[in-house]
Amino acid sequence: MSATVAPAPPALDVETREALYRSMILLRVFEKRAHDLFLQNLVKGTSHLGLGQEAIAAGFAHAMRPDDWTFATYRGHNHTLARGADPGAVMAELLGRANGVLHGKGGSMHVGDASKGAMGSYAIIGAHLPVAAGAAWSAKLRGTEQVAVCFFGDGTTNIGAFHEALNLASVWKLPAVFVCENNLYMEYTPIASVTAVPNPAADRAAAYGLESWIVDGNDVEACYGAALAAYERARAGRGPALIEAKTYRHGGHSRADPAAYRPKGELEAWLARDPIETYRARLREHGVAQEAIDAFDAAALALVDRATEEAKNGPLPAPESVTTNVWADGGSAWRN
Amino acid sequence: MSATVAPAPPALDVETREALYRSMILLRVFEKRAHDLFLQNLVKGTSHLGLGQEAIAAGFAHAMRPDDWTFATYRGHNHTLARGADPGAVMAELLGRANGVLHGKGGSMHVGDASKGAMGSYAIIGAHLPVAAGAAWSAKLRGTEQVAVCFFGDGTTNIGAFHEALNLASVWKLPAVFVCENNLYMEYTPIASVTAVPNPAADRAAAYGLESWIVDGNDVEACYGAALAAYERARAGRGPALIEAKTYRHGGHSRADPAAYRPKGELEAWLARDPIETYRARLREHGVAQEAIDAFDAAALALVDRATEEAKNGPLPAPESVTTNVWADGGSAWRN
Amino acid sequence: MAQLTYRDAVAAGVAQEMERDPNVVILGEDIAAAGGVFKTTVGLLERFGPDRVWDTPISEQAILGAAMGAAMTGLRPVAEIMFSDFLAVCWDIVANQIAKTRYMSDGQVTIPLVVKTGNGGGLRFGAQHSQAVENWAMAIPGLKVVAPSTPADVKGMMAAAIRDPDPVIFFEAKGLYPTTGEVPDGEHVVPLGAANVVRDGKDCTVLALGAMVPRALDAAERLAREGIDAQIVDVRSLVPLDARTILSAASASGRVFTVEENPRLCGWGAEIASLIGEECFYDLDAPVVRITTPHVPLPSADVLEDAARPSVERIASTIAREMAR
Amino acid sequence: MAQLTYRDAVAAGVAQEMERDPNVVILGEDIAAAGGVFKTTVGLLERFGPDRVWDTPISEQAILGAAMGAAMTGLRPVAEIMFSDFLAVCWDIVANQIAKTRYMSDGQVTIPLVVKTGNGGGLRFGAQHSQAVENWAMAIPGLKVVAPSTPADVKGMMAAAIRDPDPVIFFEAKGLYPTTGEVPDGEHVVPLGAANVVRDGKDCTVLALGAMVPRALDAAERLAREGIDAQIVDVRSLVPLDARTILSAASASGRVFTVEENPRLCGWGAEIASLIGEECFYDLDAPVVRITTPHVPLPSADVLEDAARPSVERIASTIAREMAR
Ligand SMILES: Cc1ncc(C[n+]2csc(CCOP(=O)(O)OP(=O)(O)O)c2C)c(N)n1
Ligand SMILES: Cc1ncc(C[n+]2csc(CCOP(=O)(O)OP(=O)(O)O)c2C)c(N)n1
Ligand SMILES: [Mg+2]
Ligand SMILES: [Mg+2]
Repeated sequence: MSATVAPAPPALDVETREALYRSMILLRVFEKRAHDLFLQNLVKGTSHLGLGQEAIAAGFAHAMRPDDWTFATYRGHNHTLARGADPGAVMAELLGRANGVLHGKGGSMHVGDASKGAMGSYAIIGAHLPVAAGAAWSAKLRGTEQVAVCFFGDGTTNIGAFHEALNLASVWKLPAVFVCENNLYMEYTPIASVTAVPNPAADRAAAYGLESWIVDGNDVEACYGAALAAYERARAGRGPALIEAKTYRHGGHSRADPAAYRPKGELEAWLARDPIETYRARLREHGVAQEAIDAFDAAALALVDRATEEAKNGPLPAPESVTTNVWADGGSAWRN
Repeated sequence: MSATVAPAPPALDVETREALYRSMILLRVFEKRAHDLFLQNLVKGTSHLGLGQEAIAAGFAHAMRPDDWTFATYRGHNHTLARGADPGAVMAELLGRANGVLHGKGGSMHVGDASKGAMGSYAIIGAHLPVAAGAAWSAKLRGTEQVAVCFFGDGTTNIGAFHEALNLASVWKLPAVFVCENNLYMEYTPIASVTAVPNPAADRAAAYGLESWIVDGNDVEACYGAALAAYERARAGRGPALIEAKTYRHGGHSRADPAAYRPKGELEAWLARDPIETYRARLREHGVAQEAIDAFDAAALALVDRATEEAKNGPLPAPESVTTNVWADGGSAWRN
Repeated sequence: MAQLTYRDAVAAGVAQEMERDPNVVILGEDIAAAGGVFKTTVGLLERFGPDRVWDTPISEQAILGAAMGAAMTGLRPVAEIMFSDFLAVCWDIVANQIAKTRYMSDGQVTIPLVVKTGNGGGLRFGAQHSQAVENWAMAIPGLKVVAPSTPADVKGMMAAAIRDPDPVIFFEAKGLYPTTGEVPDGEHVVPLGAANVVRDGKDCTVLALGAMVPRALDAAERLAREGIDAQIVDVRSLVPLDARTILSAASASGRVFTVEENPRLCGWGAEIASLIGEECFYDLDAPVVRITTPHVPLPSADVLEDAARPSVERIASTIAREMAR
Repeated sequence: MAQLTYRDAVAAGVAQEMERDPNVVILGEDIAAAGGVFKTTVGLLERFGPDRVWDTPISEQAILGAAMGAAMTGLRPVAEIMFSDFLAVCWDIVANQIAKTRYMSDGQVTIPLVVKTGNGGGLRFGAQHSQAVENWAMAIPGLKVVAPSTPADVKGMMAAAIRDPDPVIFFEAKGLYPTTGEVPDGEHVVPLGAANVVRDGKDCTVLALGAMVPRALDAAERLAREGIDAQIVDVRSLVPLDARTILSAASASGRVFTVEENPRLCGWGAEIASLIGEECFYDLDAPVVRITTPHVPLPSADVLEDAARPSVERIASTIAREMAR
């Protein structure tokens, strides 16, 4: 099945390019730090890092309006931070602290900051696609021209909720943008071995009456361009988009996974296409000084250092909070 | 999206043509009788008739081997009878009698006769597609060259289980044939108003790496030909097929439905293409005498008359049977 | 006071709230143009238009996901799941998403929505279209669960459910749709979380829900003739549960029965019986007895379905036998 | 006797039966090449080959539908649902298809399959990967439901579940995967439907399941130091339920506690407490007390998750307090 390439970005000004880079480098430094903190056993539970997939989070988020909505998966740190969530609060959540963005209730797999449009991370495959469609439906009904953007993986295209959400969004012409981050694996299993088509998302677009867009998920400007085009169509009432971004995760699926199942050389090949390294080079081509880049890197490092301190020094949640916020009244009473 | 036409049937001998007709006319007479018995309040609960869709049931069943499997929906009388289930036992099931094919446990929506390969009717949309895939999987593992044939409606193509079953069957190259009976409506709602593509099944085939086959569901020979081709491929290990059969139900969705939502003239247009009327004409063209056709009709009527008597005279189930056959030991004990 | 059917009371309750709050929308299969398979949404499309009354594909996960996403972003959706048996095809959205997202976000988002669904048996629809599954929902933290038994409560509790800031699963007793009753004119709201003593009686307390309430009332009439004076409590709301009313009734009579349509194991009655056992232990004169459907899927044939579900006869004879002990 | 981890005992049980019966096959996400996310299927692919050990897409409805269709046609599939929370995405196949089809067909077909799934909390995975949902399955007629707590029972009950002609939901206590225990050499089968008194004691009876069993045992040690002699019963099998053992233990001690990982409402303990209330009423010296997780979704932070699930400390102190009354 032939998949078309997503619209290219317009000519970008240097501020935009720098902003895209600053976003990516923050995510990269944050995720590396999160990884270090696991190794120190400071991060509780599991965690799924987006190392290598930063261009998608940065590119698609930067094209959003502040009141647009992001729906992410358990691999959601990048997407939450890219919307401007406080890194200290996100890091503190990973450490299970009271100053965590969810006060320790949700943890790594559920991070979000609704005040920034990051509507949460959903950890059961497929579920958040219909939910994102619902947010888009309310934008349409209320005439706000907001867009709901839903990120998910290649493996997610094989579950029923994907099918139902795409059909509904298309039939109702909803302002929803579905972004499939194809990193070649569903957990430990190569996606090609469990999927009937070579492009898990793009080759299904026609089944929902949609154009099939493929974008280089390691090219932040390509992602930004595809996002701009998709959001514009959506805001104009021209319905949803399904975009497949080709990428690769540098680490294992989760902290538990050494990723031994990868063919030799695969990781190296993708590291050579690292979205951040390659974008550094491109920035220099576009006349951004190395010093400026170094300054961005230093700023990101400083931000993450501070975030780490805030997290480490954060208080533990009070046990009583176990029974708060089930209901809108703040409590959890099921009887009088 | 362009959908290709399913392979045409080979030249058929007159015995085959007569058999196809005899199968259709039995289903027609049976369903009409079932309808009469509702009006007499003898049929309990609801019932979904296949009047107008007989060509699909007859054509696809006649191409099966005795050990192939049929998985049907709540609109399953036709498919069960077409496999050779005893009309008296099926009719008695509709009347809730002890001599019913399910002894009154299942009713109209669940009729089946496993001894004939009719593996039951399933009344929750989509569920039986993965189950049929599972039967096909066991045929593949046991090397029996059996085929699992799953019938469902146009509306069913929008539920998650459809997507999961088609992808799995394709990836595993299972001997499963999925037959979508597109009768233009999901209950009372025109299918086009809730589906992102014009051909609900055929336009989705490519999403599962399958050819898209459309067949005239009112042409029993076309259905028979498509079935032969699909079963042959499946037995040869070449994987599943997804076939969309265009048809129309002459009555309402269920006994409760007067079908007032239909545009004027729609029913009349389809009645003019009635699968049985048109096939009568074709049989005559092929030299079958009117007397022979009349004899087939009379035989079907006699069979259904006897079935009706058996059903009406059937005893009521014993109340004690409520607690039998939950478990393989015949009982329902949950404690010692 | 107007006479309404249970069926019409559903539409009346939804209409009252759609009139009052422009953010209330409704979606489901065949609910708009057709007015619903059970005719519980008749007239809503004509009255409120296609922007607020939406027909959907057969996609229950998408229906409830759409309701959830809309609720998170400012609307108050009412979603119909035609038969409560079909909650199983979207159970993840109900139990893992709608119920938990407010808690997981520690209150960042709220999810004010109603899932209305036809529940229970009596129509000879067989095992996949007849289940009483209030207990499925009661077992999930984060869901409010109600099951009215009269047209007045249907309208009033539907209004309260739509106004409630939390997700409410609203069980409509399929078998009661054609029944009629008085419904107060004008705005009518019945708060959630309040049980209703529908018959006073001193000898024993019978706790019933949904379609079992009228049967319990009929049984009480029979028992009265045998000299047994049974109090009937319409539980109405499982979450929040009116424990005060239930426990004080149990303590007062000392004899308690539940009448549950669900299969035997882990029903709502098991929870309430355990609660009574824990908190009224010393006031009970005899065991709490649960009258339920046996632990089997529901059969289709009329004689079998009638034998399976608690009947007036079985309720009355069970209570009489136990009271004679 | 060999020392095995709970984790390895799962694979050992499956392997024993695959060796014995060529119709036993296993399918699930990442279970073949990767040996399972929880490493409970390590070595099966190497030993039995790709025709009997199948990796699947992320399609739980297809996984269980495939298992059901295969079971109806002669195979004995073992299907893995990675986390029991995910049963919600395929609940229709479990509760409406697998559980009911034999009954609806009045015995025309049988469905011998096992659904194995990682259940319960303790790993700080949060509300969507930590639930204890044995009660979801117990509420569904047509399902057998077991939850072993030791490596020996894991191997033996897995064998029995695979040999059973009916569908069995096999709950593996996630938190116990790394724990070790003695497992008998050679063929080992532990019949379903038998509770196990794992500690004798005359003062009270504590009914526990899965991950709560070792906690109840630890609590009993503490209580012993306080002079309370608690009997611990590992319920093991919810359906079929060993009511005989449970009821006689309850009658003998007259004091009963349940320790349940599920949230408060409608847990397996509610069913058993009601059953005890009904059948041991006159032998009870005090109310049956249920020790459960509060009725909230499970939080992620370690301190919060530990505060939510029944701890050794809470079990012991609750029992001590009640026994002092
Ligand atoms: C319904 C469901 N099934 C299985 C899982 C376990 N699981 C978590 S992540 C994952 C793989 C998802 O792969 P993909 O969609 O490609 O996303 P990626 O992890 O690669 O970002 C699986 C199977 C789940 N969370 N939910
Ligand atoms: C999961 C689920 N949702 C809704 C229904 C109610 N329902 C029964 S039949 C039907 C329409 C099915 O339409 P289609 O698939 O076209 O089959 P047809 O009835 O036309 O043969 C619906 C919505 C159901 N049985 N199961
Ligand atoms: Mg992936
Ligand atoms: Mg149809």
